[in-house]
Amino acid sequence: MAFVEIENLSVAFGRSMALRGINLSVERGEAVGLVGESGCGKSVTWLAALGLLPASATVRGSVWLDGKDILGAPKARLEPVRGGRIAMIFQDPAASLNPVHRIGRQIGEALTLHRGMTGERAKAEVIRLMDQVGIPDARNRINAYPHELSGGQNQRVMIAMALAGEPELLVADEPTTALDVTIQAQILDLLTTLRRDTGMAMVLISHDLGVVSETCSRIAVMYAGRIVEEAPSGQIFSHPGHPYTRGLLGSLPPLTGPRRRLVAIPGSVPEAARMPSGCAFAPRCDLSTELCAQVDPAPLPLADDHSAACVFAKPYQRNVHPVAGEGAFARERVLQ
Amino acid sequence: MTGITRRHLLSVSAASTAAFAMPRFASAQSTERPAVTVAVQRISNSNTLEMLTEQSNVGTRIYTSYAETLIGNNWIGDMSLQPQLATSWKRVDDQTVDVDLREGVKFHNGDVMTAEDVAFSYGPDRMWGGGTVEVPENVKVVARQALPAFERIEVLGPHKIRLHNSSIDPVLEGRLSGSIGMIVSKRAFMEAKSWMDWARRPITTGPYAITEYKPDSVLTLSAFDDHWEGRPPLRQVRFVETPETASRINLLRSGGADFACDIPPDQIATVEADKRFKVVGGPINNTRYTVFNKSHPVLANPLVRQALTHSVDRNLIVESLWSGRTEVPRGLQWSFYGDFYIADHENPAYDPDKARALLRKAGYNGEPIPYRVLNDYYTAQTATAQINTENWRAVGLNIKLQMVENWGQISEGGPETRGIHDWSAAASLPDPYVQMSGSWGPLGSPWKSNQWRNEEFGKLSQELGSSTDKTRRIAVWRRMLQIIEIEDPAYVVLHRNASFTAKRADIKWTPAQSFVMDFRRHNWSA
Amino acid sequence: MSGGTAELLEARDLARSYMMHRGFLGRTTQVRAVDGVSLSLSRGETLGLVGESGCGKSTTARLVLGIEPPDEGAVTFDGTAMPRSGTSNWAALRRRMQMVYQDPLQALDKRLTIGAQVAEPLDIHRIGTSAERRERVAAVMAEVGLQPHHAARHPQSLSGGQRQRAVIARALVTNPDLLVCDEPISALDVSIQALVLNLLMDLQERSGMGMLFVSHDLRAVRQISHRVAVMYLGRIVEEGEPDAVLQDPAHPYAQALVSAIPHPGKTAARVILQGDPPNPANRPSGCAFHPRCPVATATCRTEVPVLKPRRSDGRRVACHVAHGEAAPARAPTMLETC
Amino acid sequence: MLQYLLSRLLRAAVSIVMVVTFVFVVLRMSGDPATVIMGADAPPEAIDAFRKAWGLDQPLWVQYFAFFEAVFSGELGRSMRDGRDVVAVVLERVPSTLALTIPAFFVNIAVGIPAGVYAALHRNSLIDRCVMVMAVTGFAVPSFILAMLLVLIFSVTLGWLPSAGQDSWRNAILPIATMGFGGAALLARFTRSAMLEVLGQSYIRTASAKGLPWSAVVWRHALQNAAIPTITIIGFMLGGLVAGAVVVESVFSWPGVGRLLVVSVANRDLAVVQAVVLMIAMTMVAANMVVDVLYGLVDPRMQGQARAARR
Amino acid sequence: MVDATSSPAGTGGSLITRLLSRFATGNRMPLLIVIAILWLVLMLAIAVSADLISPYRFTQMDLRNRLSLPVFMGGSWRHVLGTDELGRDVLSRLITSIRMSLLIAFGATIIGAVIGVTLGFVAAHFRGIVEQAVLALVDFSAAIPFLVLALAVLAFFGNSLVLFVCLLGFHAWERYARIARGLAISGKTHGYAAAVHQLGASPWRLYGRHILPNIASTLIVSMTLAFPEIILLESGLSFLGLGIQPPDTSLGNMVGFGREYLSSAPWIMLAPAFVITVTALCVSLLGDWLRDRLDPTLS
Repeated sequence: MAFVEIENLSVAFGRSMALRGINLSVERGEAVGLVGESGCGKSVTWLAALGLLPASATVRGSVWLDGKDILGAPKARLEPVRGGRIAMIFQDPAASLNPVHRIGRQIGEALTLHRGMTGERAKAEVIRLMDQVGIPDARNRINAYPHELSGGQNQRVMIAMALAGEPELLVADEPTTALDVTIQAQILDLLTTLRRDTGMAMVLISHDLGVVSETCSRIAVMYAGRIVEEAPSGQIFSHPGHPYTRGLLGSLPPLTGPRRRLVAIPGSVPEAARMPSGCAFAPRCDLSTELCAQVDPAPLPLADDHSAACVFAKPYQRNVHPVAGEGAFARERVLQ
Repeated sequence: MTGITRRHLLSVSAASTAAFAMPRFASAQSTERPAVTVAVQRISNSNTLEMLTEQSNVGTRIYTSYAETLIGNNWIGDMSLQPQLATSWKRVDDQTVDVDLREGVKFHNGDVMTAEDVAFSYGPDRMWGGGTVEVPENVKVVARQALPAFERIEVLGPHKIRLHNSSIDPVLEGRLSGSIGMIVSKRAFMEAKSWMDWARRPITTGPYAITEYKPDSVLTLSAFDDHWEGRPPLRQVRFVETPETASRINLLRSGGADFACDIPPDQIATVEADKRFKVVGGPINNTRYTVFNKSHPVLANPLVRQALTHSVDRNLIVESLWSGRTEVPRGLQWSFYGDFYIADHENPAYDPDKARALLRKAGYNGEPIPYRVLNDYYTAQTATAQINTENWRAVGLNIKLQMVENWGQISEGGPETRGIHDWSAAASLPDPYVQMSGSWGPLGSPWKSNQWRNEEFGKLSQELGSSTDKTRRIAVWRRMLQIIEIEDPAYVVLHRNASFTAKRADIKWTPAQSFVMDFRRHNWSA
Repeated sequence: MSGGTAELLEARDLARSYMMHRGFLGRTTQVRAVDGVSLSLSRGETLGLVGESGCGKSTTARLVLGIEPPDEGAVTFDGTAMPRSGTSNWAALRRRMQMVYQDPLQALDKRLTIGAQVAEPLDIHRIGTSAERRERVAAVMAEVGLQPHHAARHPQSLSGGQRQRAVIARALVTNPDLLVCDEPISALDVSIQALVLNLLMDLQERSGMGMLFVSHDLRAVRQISHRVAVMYLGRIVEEGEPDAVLQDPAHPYAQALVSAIPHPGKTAARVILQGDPPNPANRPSGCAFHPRCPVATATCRTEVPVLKPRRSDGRRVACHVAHGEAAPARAPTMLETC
Repeated sequence: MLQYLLSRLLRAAVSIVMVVTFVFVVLRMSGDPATVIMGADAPPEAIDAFRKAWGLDQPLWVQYFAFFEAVFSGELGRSMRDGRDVVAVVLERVPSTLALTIPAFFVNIAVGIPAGVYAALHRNSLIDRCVMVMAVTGFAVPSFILAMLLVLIFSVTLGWLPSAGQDSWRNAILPIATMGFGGAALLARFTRSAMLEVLGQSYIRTASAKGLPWSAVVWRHALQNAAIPTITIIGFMLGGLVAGAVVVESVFSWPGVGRLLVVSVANRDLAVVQAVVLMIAMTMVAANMVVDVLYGLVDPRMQGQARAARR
Repeated sequence: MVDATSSPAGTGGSLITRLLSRFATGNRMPLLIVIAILWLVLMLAIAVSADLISPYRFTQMDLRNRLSLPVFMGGSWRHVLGTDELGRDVLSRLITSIRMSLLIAFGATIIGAVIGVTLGFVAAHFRGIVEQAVLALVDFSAAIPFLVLALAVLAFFGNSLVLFVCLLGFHAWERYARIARGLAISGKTHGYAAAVHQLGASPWRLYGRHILPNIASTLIVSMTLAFPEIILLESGLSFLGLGIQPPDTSLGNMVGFGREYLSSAPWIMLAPAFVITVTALCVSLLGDWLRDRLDPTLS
């Protein structure tokens, strides 16, 4: 069994279904990308798994951590997991840090909590962690407040805080969306390095296929509360099986080659409260037939590790393309 | 609530009441003299205790406890003049009075009162100006109004003085009982930093001495055991300022006070519902009336004013608002005027039809007449004003009721904006001259401010003040009343004011026929 | 359309500073948001303006539109100088220069229908009779791909893409000569971005208007622009054909920017810039990029490089190293991109 | 921080100047104080003399500048009623008012904040609803009605507490309770909403995701952040306490500044009213400054500017 | 803005219709809010039809029938709520008082909103010295508790209905000014207003057609918060003898004059006190609810 196994997870806020049965597993040391447009349920999946959703949400399904279901577990069991085994960082680092506490204290809090460190020992470890995530002048910055740091530095603080509990899995929820391109590159690079150094697993949530493709070995594409396609990252680009994935790829302007007219997905994401019957993507899909409006397709295996939830998805032979998925580790930091 | 029984509640309440009231009630039974607390609406309008600056009803209430005049009044009885700091007095001629002073009178500072002190009390440093101390302007004015022809006091001996007046004054002795004539210690006065400093802490001769005065809050008087009448009956008298009627009553009911003054008639039943308390008092020598401004274009016509006087239902007001506890006087005069009391003088009758007829005759066409009213400056003033307004409206008068905050706003503006307002009049001498001529004669403020003038009345007023022919003076007085109340009305008399004081039922104490509260030996037993 | 031969838009040496107040009495610091920017744009042409947050690209857009006056320099539109903001000449010019915004929901009035808002420029400039206005609104809505029934809807009941179409329709209803797009796609979902880019390109092709396309997204800029200018801390550091700039960036910053673009399947090495973009309030001396520049020299720390054509290929770039005026501190090891 | 303080001081000074001007304009232009003080019966000569004595016969602008000069030299004049220095008159009353407002202030805080926090943490529970009903009611019941009901119950019916006067500490209980109730209600409401807002913030989620037990999240992370908006409300509350004192002191015959104001206003004792209004305004301005400084202490973002500049 | 000033009752009406339509369209509304709205509708209906439903003229006296008991305390049906110290029908006075108090509260709320919004817009539009002047005025308002200010002004300028309403209108102006200024500035710098400005619209069009309607919901919420405060202020000032004066009557005035009869004839005071409290309660409940629904950002 995988390290974390999410099984048939569904979340509803009142009458609107945010998640409609998610199945996702993360192996130890693996980097999984979770891609989708706003409102597709990427973040909700992991907030639900860790019990961080408000009480108004109805959560069903199971989340197996090392074979034990932690979904709806009592606080006493859940609290050591949060930050200790599964850590999470969020989109807007400035808002995710407590504005009135010094960053050293915020990192130290996790150390005390999960590793029982206090006083000078904790302080030394905080400095080490800050060094590790590349915050310059850590010894002084320990006393800084979040508002005194830039967005990129704050995200590094968040990462240091997440590392403090020595988690086995880091869930990074759109960690670079609020940041500039060059800073985004820094953070992605840092995450990759850290993963290489610590061997922890990572789930990278992003709306940007480019971001996940570089960092993750496996990618799950979400649409309207479902995973519609899941594959090793190379295969997603070489053999996109779901029309939505194809649409996403087609709408990205190319960086090289001749400029072509972009292939866009018409229409817009359905509202959670007004989900169409059948395939949720059918109204926007140029392949859709009457069948699509009736059948809600189940994931269909297309190749090893590759499945897509589309009735028209066609199985294929793997290894046609030489660009295999180890790209994330092939990064080389040229200028350091 | 289930855990606490009724008995428990009662015992707690009894215990706490006792604890709170212990010092006062207990001391009443011991050899030590009791102390009383009096809840009043106001202690002093001017925040001073010197009667030259505090010419008000509320000042009248307190000053007799700490200050004395040469001649006193029998406040509880017939208002007659009595010896106080003077043992006897004698007219030398029309303009001169000799006074023998009481011996052995001590001031609160221990000094013995001499003729020097008396002469000083009536002297330039205290009231006329031009002496060594600067006297506030308004003090000089008040003094001149109270003693219009005063010349000087001559010291004839250590305990004998002679008062010189510059003109004939039939009521000169009576004027010596006026509150401004409180006798003060010359030494203490001269030691005060300024006139106003003195005014807040005068050193006088009364049965109680001022121990603490916190303006707008509390006045504490303590027994002055060297008083010439002997030890006063109370160890202490505290006047606690409590502007809210309900608060005063509550203070009494909760044991925080032994007396609550200025009780509106409507509250009498409420207070007396509790057998521990009693409301005493009744009509006093103060008459409520409503005055007209002759300069107002509509009110210039005497017919309109007559109509106003004929549509006031005095008896209804007395019956409803006062529960019949006061009376309607025969015009602006008092029965203690003696021979000067015109017993057959009638108020203008309540006669709406006559009023309507008068208005028709006057050609009145609903022009608005402003009526400025202070919010319950007088007891039940607002209610009375609303009753009058309704009655006036009923006969076709267009009265605009305007509530104002203070006296200044009543006299604000030109003749058109001033119309009707409320007033009261008090007399303390058995002669109409001081009251009537002082208020409405050429020396009075309505005359000076052009509010009401009548040439014939003016002449008669002067004659009333200068003539010594009693018969003639009575005739003049009769005619004056006729002019000012019937022919060319300056005001309409409503009723006698009444003062009601709630007190502990076990205290034997009699209210005065005025606002004065008398806490001397003869008026106390508990 | 007077002065047909002149460039549609000319901006010379624009500079704009803001005063940053610290409290009521506090020191005021001058922040030069835009510092000596010159650009020109002809009809039918799209200029892409790229840079990271705080580089002054949006301020440049506002200066070009005359919404704010520049402290230095001048803007010429169709041969005439830009009137002062708020004057009636300025207001009249609005019908010829329009703007598309980053967040369409914010740029639209939630209380008014789409139809009313698309018609608003016509109302303001009193163009046509009411019947003509209705006709024009219907036409322009059809042109941007909105259904007639959308006219009666309110912005919140439309999807993000439809809202941006409505904003574009409002901008186009007066047939402007210049369209300034300030980050028009960055608030939109990926799938919608493509729709808007396609639409803008189609519209330009049809109307021949000039377009200034401000974005931090190099891919989008490449897609739509005829020329691209890269800004860093208020200055243009490189300018040229999009393909040339993207494939062979001359300025080290442009190199880093290009290499930072995440792209599916991209495997090549990447330049990772160190440190954060500096605060515009304390601008580094010399070349503003030198503290982060991998190849900075002593010259870069003291002398401000001028934007001028490179000798080798005529690319306009502002870098001492690129011009060979200073030897690179370290050999640039990468400089090949995907 | 220093700059921040200086700028606050300057704004405070501007406020004070405006208050002084306002007081002068309203009180001097609205009517003739001479007739008020002297009474309706006073002869014109006496009124003229009074005017002269108080400088009321001077041109208005002369009076205005004289007034400013006097204010800045601490000379606020003498009470027109009894000739005392108004500063002394007002200061004499201050202890009485403080004896009510300070305890009431602590009641507000001691009751309002815990109630608000509790209600926020147990949103939609029965206690939350009770707190909110009390809070809204506390706001809706006029303080004088509350005061009179309290007197009726505790003084008249039960006889536990005195109803008026200032004889012992027991006299202060009902006025303090009256003033405390309204303020506590207000504070509970604001604390609750501030707390709810904080609980919805991202960093609370971060703290939970870190594995902090909920109680630690509330105590260590939520409370201090919720204190920031609450402090602003406490600043407003001071104004409410002063206004409350005016009414409550009247009901309970408590000889404080509020009573002094009501009495002086009724008598048009200009100097005293001026002094009271000025003093209240200055207290409020000072209190608001203290609140701002507190704000800075609680919220490091306020000091941040200066710090960032130094680096 | 224009129709708001011309018919105060109309604003309340439209607000209520909107609320009711919200209710009708199926958005769930707590029972308490429904009750609050019903109470306010009742108050409005009473205010509008006061002359028709009032059994007696409110000044009509029956001095022989003073302090008669209300029905629920054993009185007669002639005077359902009893009579006061002058034998006037308490019910009739209550009805007239409701009209007067609502008139004052509406009038003052609207005056405050108009002044505040205007100054807020002026500050936002001109910025610079004008803005500083407005902000100084705002500071000044914050420096004096309103009751103290009102006390001074009323006592010194005397009392008239117009002055009273205008004075109370100043009560919350600075709140509206702050809101209007803040929202206008933020709208102007990045948002629909910036867009409209760049279209070449005149300030009138910008503020009147765009900004005002957009901030209206926030303003209405603040108005519902200020409304009960004004009702309470009116009663507080009346208690101190500075409010509405006889022969006119208002809720606060009734309480003020009735307080002496609290123990002997409590119905005189309790009926208006109840109406004050419940009305203030209902409006603030409604305001809180509206804030949650319409404007979660307002703190």
